[in-house]
Amino acid sequence: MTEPNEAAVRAEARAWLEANWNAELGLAEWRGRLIDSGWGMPSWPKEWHGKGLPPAFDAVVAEEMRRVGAVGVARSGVRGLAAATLLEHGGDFHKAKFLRRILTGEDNWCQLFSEPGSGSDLAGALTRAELKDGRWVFNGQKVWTTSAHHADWGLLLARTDSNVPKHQGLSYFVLDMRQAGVEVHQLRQMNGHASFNQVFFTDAEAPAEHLVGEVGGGWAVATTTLMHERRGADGMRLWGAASERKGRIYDEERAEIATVNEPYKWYPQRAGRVDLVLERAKATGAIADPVVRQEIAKLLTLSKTAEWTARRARAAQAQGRPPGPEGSLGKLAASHVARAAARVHTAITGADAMLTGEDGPLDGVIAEILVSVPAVSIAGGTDEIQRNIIAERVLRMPKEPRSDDDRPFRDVPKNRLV
Amino acid sequence: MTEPNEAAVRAEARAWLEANWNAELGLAEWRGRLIDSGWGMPSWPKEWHGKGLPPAFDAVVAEEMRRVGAVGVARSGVRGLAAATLLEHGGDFHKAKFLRRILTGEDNWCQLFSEPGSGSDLAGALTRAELKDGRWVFNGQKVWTTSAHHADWGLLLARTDSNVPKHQGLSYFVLDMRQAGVEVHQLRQMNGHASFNQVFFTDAEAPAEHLVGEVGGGWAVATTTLMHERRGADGMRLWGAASERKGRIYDEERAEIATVNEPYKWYPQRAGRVDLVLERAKATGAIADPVVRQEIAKLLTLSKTAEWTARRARAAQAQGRPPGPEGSLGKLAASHVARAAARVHTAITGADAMLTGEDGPLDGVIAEILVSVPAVSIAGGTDEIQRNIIAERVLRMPKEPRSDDDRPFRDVPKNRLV
Amino acid sequence: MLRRFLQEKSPPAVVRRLMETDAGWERDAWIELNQQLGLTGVHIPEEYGGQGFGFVELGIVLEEMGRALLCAPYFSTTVLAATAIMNTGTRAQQEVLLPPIALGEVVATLAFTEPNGRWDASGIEMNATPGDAGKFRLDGIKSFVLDGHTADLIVVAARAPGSSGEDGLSLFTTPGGAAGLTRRALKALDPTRKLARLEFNGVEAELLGELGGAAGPLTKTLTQAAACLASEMVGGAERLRVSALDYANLRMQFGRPIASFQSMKHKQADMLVDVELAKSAAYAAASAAAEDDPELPAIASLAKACASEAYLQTAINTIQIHGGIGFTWDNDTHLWFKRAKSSEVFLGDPAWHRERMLQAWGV
Amino acid sequence: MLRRFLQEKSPPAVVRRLMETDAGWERDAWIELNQQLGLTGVHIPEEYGGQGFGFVELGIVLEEMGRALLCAPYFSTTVLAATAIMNTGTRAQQEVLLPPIALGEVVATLAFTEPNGRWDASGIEMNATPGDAGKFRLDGIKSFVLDGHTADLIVVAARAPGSSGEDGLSLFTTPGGAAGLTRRALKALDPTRKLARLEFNGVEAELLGELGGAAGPLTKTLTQAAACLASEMVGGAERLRVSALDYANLRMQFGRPIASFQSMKHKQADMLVDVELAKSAAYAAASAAAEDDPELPAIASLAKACASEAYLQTAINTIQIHGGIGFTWDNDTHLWFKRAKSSEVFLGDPAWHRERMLQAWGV
Repeated sequence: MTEPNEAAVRAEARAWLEANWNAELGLAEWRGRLIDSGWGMPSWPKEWHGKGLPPAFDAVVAEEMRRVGAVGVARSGVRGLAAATLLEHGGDFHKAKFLRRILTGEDNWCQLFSEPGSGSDLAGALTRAELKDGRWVFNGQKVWTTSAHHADWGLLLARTDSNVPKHQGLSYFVLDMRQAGVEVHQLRQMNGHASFNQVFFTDAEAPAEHLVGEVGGGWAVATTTLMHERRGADGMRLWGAASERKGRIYDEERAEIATVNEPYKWYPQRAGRVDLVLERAKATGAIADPVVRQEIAKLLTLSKTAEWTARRARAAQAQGRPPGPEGSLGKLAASHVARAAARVHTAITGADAMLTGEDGPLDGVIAEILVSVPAVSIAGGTDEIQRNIIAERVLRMPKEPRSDDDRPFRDVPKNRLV
Repeated sequence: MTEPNEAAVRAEARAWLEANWNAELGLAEWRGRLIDSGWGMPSWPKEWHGKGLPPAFDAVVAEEMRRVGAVGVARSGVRGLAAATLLEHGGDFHKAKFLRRILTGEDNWCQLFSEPGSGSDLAGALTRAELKDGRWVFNGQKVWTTSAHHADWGLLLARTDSNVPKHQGLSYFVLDMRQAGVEVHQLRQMNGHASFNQVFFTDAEAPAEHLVGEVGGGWAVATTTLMHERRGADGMRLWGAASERKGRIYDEERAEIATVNEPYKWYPQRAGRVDLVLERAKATGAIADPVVRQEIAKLLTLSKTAEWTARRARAAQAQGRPPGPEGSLGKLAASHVARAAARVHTAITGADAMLTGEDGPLDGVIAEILVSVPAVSIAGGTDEIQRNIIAERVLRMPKEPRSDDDRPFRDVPKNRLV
Repeated sequence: MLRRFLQEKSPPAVVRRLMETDAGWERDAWIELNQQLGLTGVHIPEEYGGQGFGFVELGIVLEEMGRALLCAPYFSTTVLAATAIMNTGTRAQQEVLLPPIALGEVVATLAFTEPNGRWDASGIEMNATPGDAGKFRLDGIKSFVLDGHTADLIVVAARAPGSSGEDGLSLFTTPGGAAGLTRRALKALDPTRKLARLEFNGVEAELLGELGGAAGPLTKTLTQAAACLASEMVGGAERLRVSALDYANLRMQFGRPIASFQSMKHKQADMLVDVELAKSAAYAAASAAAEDDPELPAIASLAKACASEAYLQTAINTIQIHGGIGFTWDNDTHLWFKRAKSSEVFLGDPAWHRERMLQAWGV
Repeated sequence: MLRRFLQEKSPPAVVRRLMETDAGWERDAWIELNQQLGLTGVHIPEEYGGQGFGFVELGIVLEEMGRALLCAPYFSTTVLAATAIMNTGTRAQQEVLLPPIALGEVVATLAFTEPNGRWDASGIEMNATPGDAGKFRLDGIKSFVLDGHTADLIVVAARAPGSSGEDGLSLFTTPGGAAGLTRRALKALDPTRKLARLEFNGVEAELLGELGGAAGPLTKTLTQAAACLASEMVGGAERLRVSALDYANLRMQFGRPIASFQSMKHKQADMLVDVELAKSAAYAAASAAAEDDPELPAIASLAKACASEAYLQTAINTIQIHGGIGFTWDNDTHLWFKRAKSSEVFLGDPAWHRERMLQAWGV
C-alpha cells in the first residue's frame, strides 16, 4: 500500500461527498451512509467505521465536509470519550455493540468517575463492584456527572478489590443507565443552574462482558478517558457550535447539540465574559476612570497573552514539534482571566452589581458572571491540581512522598460518606 | 514574704535611683552598682543580679529609670539572648562566668546556628563537635552570623552524634571567638552592605565545661534562644534607640548601641520606608495620579492594619489574655508591607528608579529600598516558614508527613557543602 | 453569649428559609431579638429608650450578625435609620422617632441612593418641594434601599429644587405606606439582604432636622455606617475562614487530611492574615466612631475597603478549599459569598473608599 | 547556537568584571561579537551592510542577550540608534550612518529622555537652533542615555525653540566627542547597563531626516524598542526561572529536595505561567513589529508592561527560592534582579504602557 497523500485523500473525500451528501436526508440515514463509507472517522481502522488514515488527514476531510456543509458523526460530549476509550481498550464485543450507535448519535453517554469522597483523588473511588452469579453488581455513589439524566450508558470506574493499593483495585465498566438500580438526581449549584448529577447505585447490574480491560486494570483505562477529556476540553466546545444553515438535517443536528450543550449554557459566564468588558465600561462610564482602565488593561493583557499562548501551543503541534510548556498552562491561565474579569465587571458595574435577574445589568448576565466564576478554578481539576501537574509533568519536579498508594486501599484513611 | 505590689516596688526603685543614679559616672561603674543592686534585671533571681520580682514589674522599674534618665544594663543584640539562655539552661559555672559581664556590656556575643546547608532547617546543622582529651573540638561552618567580628563569645549549636535522629544529636556550647581556629569573613549582600559573617571552625576548641545543657540536648537549649529571639524581634530594636541626653555616660551608651546597630543600618530600607511615601509622591507629583493614589492607599491600609494588629496583640498581652492569632502575623504582614512599599516607591519614582548612590533620589535611599526589600521575606525565617508556623502552631493544622526526623541523621539526604 | 444566641436563632436552615421570602425577615423573630437582648437600641441613648452604648458595642453586635448572616432589618433600622435620626433630628424628633425603634416596634430604613448608584451626598437628585402645613412633597426614585419595601418608617434624603452638590440637602421622614409611594423589591444577588426601589410621586414627608443642612449629618451617618459594615463583614469573613479550616481538617484526599498539604496550610495562613488585618481595621474604625475621632472618615473608609477585599477573598478561598462541593447550592458557603460580593459595593466599592481615605487624610 | 555562543562569551564572571568598569563593555569583545555573528546588523537592510532580517530575528537575539545579561552596547546601538536612523534618515544619511553600525565599528545611542524622566516625544525640552552651514546648535540636558558616555555617535531628539507637544521635533546626529558636550556616567541601579547624563552647550549637530517631522519616527522607534525590550526581558526572566528550578531540585532541607515541597511546586508553576504568558506577548510584539502591523503600538505596550511585571516577579521569586543565599552578592540572581528592576521603568513603567495600550486600541 502506498503512503496516502493529502491531494489524493482530499479528492477522494470530495468525490464521495459530492456523490452522497444530501441535506434533505434525515440525520440518522445520512450518518448511516457516512459511517459505512468510513469518511465519518477517517483515522479509525477500516474494520471499525474508519478509513485507516493517519490522524493528520482528519483535518483535510473535515475541511471538505465543511465546504459542502455536510453534517458529521455524533461525537460531542462524553460520546467522543467513550468512543476513544472503547476503541483503545474495548474488545470486539464492546466495539460492535457501542461504537456505531455512538457515531449515529442514537445513544447518549455519561462519565461516572468522581465521587463525593474523592474529588481531586479519582483513584480513591469507593463505589464497589462485585461479581455475583456471573453479573457485576454495583453499590455506591458518583457525583459531578454531566447529563446523566439523558444518558443511555455510563463509563463507570468502580472498586473490585480493597486489599491491594488503590490504583490496582479499580475496574472499568460500561453501565446501562436505564435500570432500576441507578438513580439520578440533579445537583443545584450556587449560581442556580443544575449542570451536574449525583448518581446512586443500589445493586445496579451489568453483564460480565461489560467489563472494559482487565479486572484491576481500570485505572489505565480511565487514564485514557481523562487524557482524551483534557485534550478535547476546547475541541468539544468547538464541535458544539451548531451550523446556522437551514434544512431538516441541520435542525436535527442543532437539537442534538442543544441537549449536549444544555449543562454548559452558563460556561461563558464562568469564563468571565471578557468580551463584554469594553462595551459595559462604555455603557456605565467607568471607561473614563483611570483606575478602572488599569484593571481593564490588566485583564485584556491576561486574556490576550493566554490566547497567544494557546496559539503558540497549536502552532507547535501543527508543526509536529514536541509540545513545550506553553501547552499545559491554558487551564490555569483561564482561571486567572476569569477571576480578573469578575473583579473588573464589579468595578465597572458598581452598585448595580448587587442586583440580579431582570433587575440586574444585562438581564442578570453580570450577576451570573459574578456567581459563576468561582467554578472555573475548581471544575475539571482545581488550580492546585493544575499546579501540581505542571510542576511534576512539565517541570519534572520530584513528587511529594506519598503514603496512600503503596498499601492496601482498605488501610488508607478515607472520608466518611456524607 | 508578702506579694509585692506595684506601688511598693515603684517607691523602692525610685528611692534607690534617687540615691544612686549619677549621669557623671562612667558607664561601667554605674552598671556595676546597678547590677549589684538587682534593679538592672528586676525579674532575675536574687542570687544572679536580680530582685526576684515577677516579670510584670520590669515595666514599672523601667518607667522609673526612664523618668530619671538612668542608663540600663547592656542587653541589646545577642547579649540578651545569651543571658536568657544561660539563665535558663546554664549551670552555676556559666552563670558566674558570663552573666555579669553580659550585663556590664564588657563582652559581645554572637549566635552560631545557621549553616549554608541548613537555612530553614536549623536542626540539620553539620558542624561537628568532638570531645578530645577533655576539650571540645569544632569543625565546620556557620553563616548569617551578625557581628561575629565584634564578638567575644558565640552561642554554638553543633552535632555531637550522627547516629541518632537529627534533633537528638545536637549539643549547645559557649565558644571563645578569640582563637586561631575561628575565622570570621564578612558576607556581602546584593545591596552592597555586609551585615553578616561566615564563621569557619578549624579545630576550634572549648573546655568541657562550656557545654550548656546535656550532650545531645542542644536542640532544647537552642529553642529557648530562638523563642527569645522571636519575642524580642521588635523589642531589641526598641532597646537600640539611644537616648539623646548629653553627658559622658550617654556617649558611652550611644557608642555601645551604635556597634550593635551597625549591621542593621539598612533595615529601615529593607522594611520599605512607608514613612517616605507621601513626601516623595508630593515631590515627584505622582500624588496627582489616581492610579498611584490607589497603590499608595493600599500600602497605607496594609501598614496601618499591620500596626493596629500588633497593637491588639500587645493589648491582649498587657491584659494577660491568652495570645490570639493576631500575635503571630507580624512578620508576614511586615513582608507584605515592604513589598508593597517597594512597588509604590517605584511607581512614584519613575525613571529615577534606575539611579543609585548620589545620582539616585534621596541620595540613593530609594535605590537602597528597591534592592533591600527582597531580604525582608527571607531573613529571620522565610515567608514560607512563617506560613508553616502559623498553620501548625496557631491554626493547629496537622504536620506534613516527615521522613528526616525519625532516622539516624547520617542517613538523611543532605546538601553537599558549597 | 451573643454568638451562641445568634447561632441558635439564625442557623443556615433559617437563613435559607427567610432568604426565599419576599420580606427576608419575620416580625416575631425581630421582636423576640429585641426583647431578649435589646439589640436594636444598642447605641441609642438611654433617654430615648436605648441601651446607651456606643459604636464599639454596635460593632461587636454587627460582627456577630455578619457571622450568623442574620436575616433581620438591623442594618437598615439601627445602623442607617437610627443613626441618621440621632445625627440629624431635633431633640423633639428624636423623642418621637427613636423609642419605637429601640423597642423593636418600628422597622426603619434610610433611602438615599438613587438609580445612579452613587454613595455620596452630592449624588442625590430627588426633589423636595415645600407643601402644606410645613410638610414637604418628595418626587423621584430611590434604589438599593435596604429593606425599603418592608420598612415602617423611611428616612429620605432629598434636595431643594435647583440646588446641587452638598447644598440644599435635607432629610425627611415618611411612613412606609405613604400615599404616592410605590415600593418594589429588587432581585438581589445576595438574597439574605433585601433591597428595594422606591418611587416617590408627590409623597408627603416631614422634615428631619434643619432644612438644607443634611449634607453634614448624612455624610457622617454614611461614614459611621461604613465602619459598621466593616464590622459585619469581618464577622462573616471569620466564619468562612473557620469553616474552611474545619473542612480542610476533616476532608481526606490521597489518604491524608487536605489540611496537611503545604499549599493548604499556606492558603489558610494567608486567610488568617487577611481576616486579622481587616478585623484590626474594623476595630479601629469602631473605636474612632465611638470617640468621634476626627480621623474617623479616613479610618472608616480604610476599614470598609480592607474588609471588603478580605471578605471577598476569604469567600473565594473558602469555595476553592471546599472544591466542587463548595460551588453547590446545598453547601452554605455561597450564602456568605453572596453577602461578601454584595457588601463589596454596598456603601461604595474599595477603590472609592481608598480615594476617600486619602482625601480625608488631606492627601 | 546563539545561546551557546553567548553563554561562552558572557558567563557571570565576565558580567561581574565588566559591570565594575566605567564603560561597562569592551570594544574588542564587541567587534568579535559582530565579526562572528553579525549581530549589530541583524535588522539593518543588506544594502546598508546589515543582515536584512526583521524584528522577529532581532527579538530572538535580544531574548538570548537578556538571558546571558550580555554587557554590550547592543540595545543602544542596534535597537535604539540604528532603528531611529532607519525610521528617520534620508537614503543618503542611511548610506553613511548604518554601515559602520552594522560592521560594529561605531557604537551609537539615542538620547531622547531628559531629567524629567518622560518617555514620550512630547516630554522633550532640548532646543535646536539653526546654525552655520545647515547645521544646528543643541542646548539642554539628556539623561538616562544608554551608553551615552561611551557612544561614538549620538542621535539626539530636540525641538524648535517655542514649539511644544509633538510639533517642531527633529532628530540630529553628533559625535560623542563633540565640542560643548559634557558626558557623565550615572550611578545605575543596574550596573550591567550603563546610563549617562549628557549636557549640551551649543553642540553642533546635523539634522537627521526632515526638520520638524521627527515625532512620528521617534514614537515609532520607541514603540519598536519597547517590543525589543520585552524580548530581552523574557530572556532574562526565563534564565532566572530555570536557575530557581535547578536550585530547588538540588537544595535539600528537611531531608528532601525543596522542589518536592508543594508550595515550591506551586510557586514554580506560577512562575512558568508568568514567563510563558510574557513570552507570548513578546513574540506577538516582535511579529507585529516585523509586519508593521497597525496594532503594533498596542501590542508593544502590552508586551512591555507584561514582560516588566513577569521579569520582576520572577526575579523576586528566584531570590526567595534561594533564601538567604539569594540575597548575597556572590549569588548571581541579583544581577538579573537589578536588570529586571531597571527595565521595569526603562522606556516607561507598566501602568504607563497599559494606558498607552488602551489608547492605541481606541479605548
